[in-house]
Amino acid sequence: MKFTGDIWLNAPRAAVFAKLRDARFFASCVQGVQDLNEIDGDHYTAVLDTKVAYLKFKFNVMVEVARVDPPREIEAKIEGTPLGIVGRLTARSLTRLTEDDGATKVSYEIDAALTGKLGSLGQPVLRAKAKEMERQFSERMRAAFAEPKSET
Amino acid sequence: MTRTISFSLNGEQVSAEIKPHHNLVEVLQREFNLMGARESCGQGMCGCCTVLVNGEAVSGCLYLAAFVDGAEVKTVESLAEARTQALSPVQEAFIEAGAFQCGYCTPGFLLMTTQLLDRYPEPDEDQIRHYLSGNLCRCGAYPEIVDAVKLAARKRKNPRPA
Amino acid sequence: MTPFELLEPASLAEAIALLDPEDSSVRPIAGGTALMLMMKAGVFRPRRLVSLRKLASLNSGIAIGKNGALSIGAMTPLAAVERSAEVARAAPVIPRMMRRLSNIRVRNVATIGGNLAHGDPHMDLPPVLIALSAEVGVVGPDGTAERRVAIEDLVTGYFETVLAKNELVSELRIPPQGGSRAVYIKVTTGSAEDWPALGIAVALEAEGAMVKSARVVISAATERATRLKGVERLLAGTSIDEKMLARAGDAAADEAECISDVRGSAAYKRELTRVHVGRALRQALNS
Amino acid sequence: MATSITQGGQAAPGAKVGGQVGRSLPRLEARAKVTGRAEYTHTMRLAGMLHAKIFRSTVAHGRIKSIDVSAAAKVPGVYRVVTADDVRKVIPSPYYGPAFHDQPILAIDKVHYVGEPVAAVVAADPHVAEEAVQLIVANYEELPAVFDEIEAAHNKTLVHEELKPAGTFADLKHLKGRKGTNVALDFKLRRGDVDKAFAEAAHVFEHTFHTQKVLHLPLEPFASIADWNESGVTIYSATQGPSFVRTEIARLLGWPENRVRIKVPYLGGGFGAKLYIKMEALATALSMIVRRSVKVALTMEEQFYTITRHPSTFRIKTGVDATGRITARKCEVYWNGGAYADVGPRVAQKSGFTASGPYDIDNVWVDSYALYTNLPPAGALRGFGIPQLVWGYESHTDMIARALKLDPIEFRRKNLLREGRPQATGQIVREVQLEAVLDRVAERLNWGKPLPAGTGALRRGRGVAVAIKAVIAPTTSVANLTIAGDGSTTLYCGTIDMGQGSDTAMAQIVGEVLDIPAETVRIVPRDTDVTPYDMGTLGSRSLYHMGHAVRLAAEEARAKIKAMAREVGEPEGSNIPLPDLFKKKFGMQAGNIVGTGTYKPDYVPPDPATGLTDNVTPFWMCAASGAEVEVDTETGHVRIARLVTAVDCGRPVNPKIVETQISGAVLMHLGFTMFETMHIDAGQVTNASLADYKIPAMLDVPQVMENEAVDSHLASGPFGAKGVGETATFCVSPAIANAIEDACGVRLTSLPLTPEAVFRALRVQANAPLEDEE
Repeated sequence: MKFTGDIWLNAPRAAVFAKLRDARFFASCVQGVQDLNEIDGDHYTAVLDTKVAYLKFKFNVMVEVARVDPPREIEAKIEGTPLGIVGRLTARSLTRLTEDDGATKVSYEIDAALTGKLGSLGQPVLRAKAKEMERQFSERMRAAFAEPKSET
Repeated sequence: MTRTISFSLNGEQVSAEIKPHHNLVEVLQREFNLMGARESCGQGMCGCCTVLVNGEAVSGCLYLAAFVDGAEVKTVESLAEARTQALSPVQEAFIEAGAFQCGYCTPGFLLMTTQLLDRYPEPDEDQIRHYLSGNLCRCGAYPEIVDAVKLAARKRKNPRPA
Repeated sequence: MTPFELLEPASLAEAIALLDPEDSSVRPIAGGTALMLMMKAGVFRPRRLVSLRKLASLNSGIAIGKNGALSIGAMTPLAAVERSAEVARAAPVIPRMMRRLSNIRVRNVATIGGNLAHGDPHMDLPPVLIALSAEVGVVGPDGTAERRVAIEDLVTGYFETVLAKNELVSELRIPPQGGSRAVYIKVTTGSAEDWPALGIAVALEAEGAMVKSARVVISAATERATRLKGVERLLAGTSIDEKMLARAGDAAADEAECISDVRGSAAYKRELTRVHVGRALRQALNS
Repeated sequence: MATSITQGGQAAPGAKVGGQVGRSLPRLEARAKVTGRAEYTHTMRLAGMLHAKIFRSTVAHGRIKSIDVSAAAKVPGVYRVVTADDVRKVIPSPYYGPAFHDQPILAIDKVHYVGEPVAAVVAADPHVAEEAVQLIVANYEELPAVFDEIEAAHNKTLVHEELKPAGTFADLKHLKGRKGTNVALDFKLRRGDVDKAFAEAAHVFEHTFHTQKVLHLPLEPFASIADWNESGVTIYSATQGPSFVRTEIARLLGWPENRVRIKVPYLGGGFGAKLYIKMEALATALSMIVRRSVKVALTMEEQFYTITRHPSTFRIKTGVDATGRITARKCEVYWNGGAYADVGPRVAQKSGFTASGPYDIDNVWVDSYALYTNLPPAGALRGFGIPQLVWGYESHTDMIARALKLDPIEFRRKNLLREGRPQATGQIVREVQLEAVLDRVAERLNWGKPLPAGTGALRRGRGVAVAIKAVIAPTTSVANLTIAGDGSTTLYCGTIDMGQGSDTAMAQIVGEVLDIPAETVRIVPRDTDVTPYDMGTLGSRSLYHMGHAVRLAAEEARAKIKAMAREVGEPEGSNIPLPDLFKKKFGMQAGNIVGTGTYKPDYVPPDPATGLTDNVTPFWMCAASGAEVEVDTETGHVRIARLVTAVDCGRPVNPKIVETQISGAVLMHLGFTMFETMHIDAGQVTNASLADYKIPAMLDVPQVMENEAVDSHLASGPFGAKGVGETATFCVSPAIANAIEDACGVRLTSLPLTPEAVFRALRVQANAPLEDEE
């Protein structure tokens, strides 16, 4: 499953980059993240609690910041093990920041794969879920950088 | 959380100790040694686990055993005449038409065909195909099954003198 | 499947009291065909299931009102709806559609209320009911007060509905159809008995080729059954000819938010939509 | 009711003596199957038996860092949680496989595909075992994975660090200990000089074809029950090859074969899935560990992680001279074998013999590679690779005919192998009715008359295909037969009746030899303590190989009857009823006559360098199919209006069963042709259920289906018969693809022929390719 998108933020690139590197801020933009725990500057664990209707999925998540090229790119590896169901979520994300006229475009590419019981459960369902999370993420990001006079 | 259910099974009043998460097929197999209804796809798609509950065909693998409490349950084992074990016209027709190979799906097809003929004694090809479209046969005996249904309809119409 | 508590209350109030507005591991169970799949796959591990089978008030059967409106009790099995003479008279599209809805065993067990409350986008029933402007009655903890929800507003996403965890569908109501003609096209891309890759339901009120009003619904290819309102507006008050059918198909293809899955890519489903909206309209017009 | 039975007293009223071969006798086990009483392993239970559920890998390729079973072990009711470490304590070298000893009972150190068994939970209640499995946590260090067969052939990503041939097959010996490769077999065939012939050809055509990953999907999923103790092990199993299972389990345990007993009830379908070791080794290991009988019964979903058909890539190049004769053909075939070789190397080799098709071609080059990838393993599926090859060469052949504006049937006829001509391997072709099957299909399709092209968006077309297969050789079958003092006859043979009707056919052969009604012959349930060796029920070999063994056993018994009659002083030609004969000999109803038969056909292994031999197979199978289709050019949907198949199965022993074998094989392959496909994402099968992996059902059966066995008699066959289980599978896919091109001008080179694939091709043809979204 591939997800790509752009988020425009009304802030200079360096500021956006700094925020994105702040794990607590980043986690606060992702729906359902709990118990964020920093192992070192590049490794984090967390619990991701998500649900589709009455179906609940809880993942132990491990995030590794694989490559950082400030203030242009962040590459991360995410691995999740669901609790109580055999499966595995693996994802690689590449975030690129470009600045244009004082605003910053955050372009992301996420390549995610689900294996085990989850993988055969219905990709469309989880894709729909991921899209919802993606929407929320960009909303929260925009909210964080929103200026009194917001963009259209 | 064990509970006792009582129901009529192939004409006999029975009861069983079950748990709420047990499905009908496993209870028929475990408690009553009836193996004719068998789980294959586990999703109600294949029909191998067909059982009649209160005269309606259901997928036993998707049916909570708790729900047959007080009901009338029939399995493929009831099709042959109880005393003489004489085969029903549908069973005979399946044999004569060569309407099965490995036989795993056969009990489901037999029960569905019996239902079909109870409802439509002289079904046309389209009715047969639609009625049986939810039963799968990986051996691909479908053409022979259609023949068998037609043959069974004739047999039921003109029963052999005893 | 993992163990759970199964309760079989005899009254609606009792049933609703046993449901828990906060706990998604407590669910009502009707026929159970869809819920069993979730449980067997291990993605739903209920703590408690509340069976609705013994609730007389949801078992009101099928009735036709003086004005021709149909009401169907939530616990009515799909097969009973399929075989009902009243339904066949009031909305012949329903028994026609039912014939290819899942299989007979499922139709014997699955109920109208359960089917709608399950919120699976691949179901055949919701798009047809949306086209027929149907609604459900919903009962909740405040007892007698019943709220009404149009089928088109019921489902919000995959398995998600506007129902609270302690609300139940009590009844399906289909308004009198007048001169409206309805058609449902189920498109499968695997075997014939596959779930639909696309469902198109159309209800058309027309005099000759002149359309008074149209309801056009897409399902299965989209995240939920959705009215294509742009297409409906385009059709209203126009005279349908081949050109208009093509325009309607194009408009539908533009409007539909198709998604990819094992049954086909979004791009392909969009093209199927383009073709089948036209075909459904033509069928409705000629029926 | 009077019958003319002279031997035994069990004949059903009305049963006829004589003419047993050629009778459309209903299956002997029919009553058991229609009453629901037929026994299958999946529903079998032993007293005190435990159930095992499997924890499977979620990584396509990875090193196992840890497996935490503590939470699972704590679940009330869990008897034991088992990993490879436990297995190795009872079976030190727990690797199995028919071609390579590459597959561990539970993953050791590494996992090689998503779905591979890593641990097992044993409990009295299967629900408890299933729940506990969800609580096992494994950690992996992920390794690069390879999924595509072409990539696997050239890539540096290795599935196995070192190859471990089983030693059974001579042509794999050179791969022993080989490192740095994913190639599990490289079969070569070199005949004439293809390069020269291509240079001289008037036309050269080259195409590439693909087949997808599909599943056998027997409705009875895999199941085995093992009951082990120090003196021996009894395994009840849904297997097509009890003799192989016995040998392999004995090897794993370091025991003589006579301490291993395999019992096989009826099989709920097999189609090649239930061959070699499947659940038997795991069940045995678990039974050894917990010292109770243990059942391993898979769910439908788990079948998708166990054995599949090979996906393949087939590059084919053909030279044609100015007169329309094929002068050269070069075939490069890549078989995607998945993580464990299973019987893949045999599939690659045996199908390689006929990769160039049923044509008389002087210059042939075949390279056939069995490749390891990080996907669920692939094995034999009803056709042993032939349907994948026919898909390629018969699509290709049609494309050539179209390009040269030749009638597709005429072009084929002109090039067909004729009696007495050498096949690509060099073996002289005899007794194969290639022309007849093609002619019959052409006739049934009214080939001589034009087909109306259709109206509006609906376009009609028709196509044909023809194919050949060399039956699997050299293989051994043994049969025993006893006649009791009352004259009743019992047959002991290891052929597994998984629905193909072999019990009935074998009884007919016995009946034919002994002149008794086939329905009076009892076939003993398969039990390796009782039923003698048989290589396996596979590759359409049983009727020929076991059929001969049974014939020989019956003939020996017949000779002994005659000898006994002489011994007791009966005159020559005496018709003394058997019970009387026994009484005369033994003084009472006592004694036995025992006949035995062993059959193994001759075989000359192909030269390793050239693949040539003058005896590669005891007989050739052949078939042709024809399809008439209607394509909805607005949606890509294809309706099969007519599907015709003609096969050469020699003389049908049981015409009715032959007919059902043909139509069943056609319908199974209709699924593989039109829609069946395993969707895989990052190694994960994403449609591992019958909800999302659809197989043909009643409404998918073409309105008109015609099947026929052409007049044929195989002189070397038992009563003229050939095997027929696979024959009708060969040609379905290309016949339909050829018809689609005839209808609407688009050529599909990958299976399945889904509406979307047809639609996309139509759009490409219209110069408006469908753009993907997102």
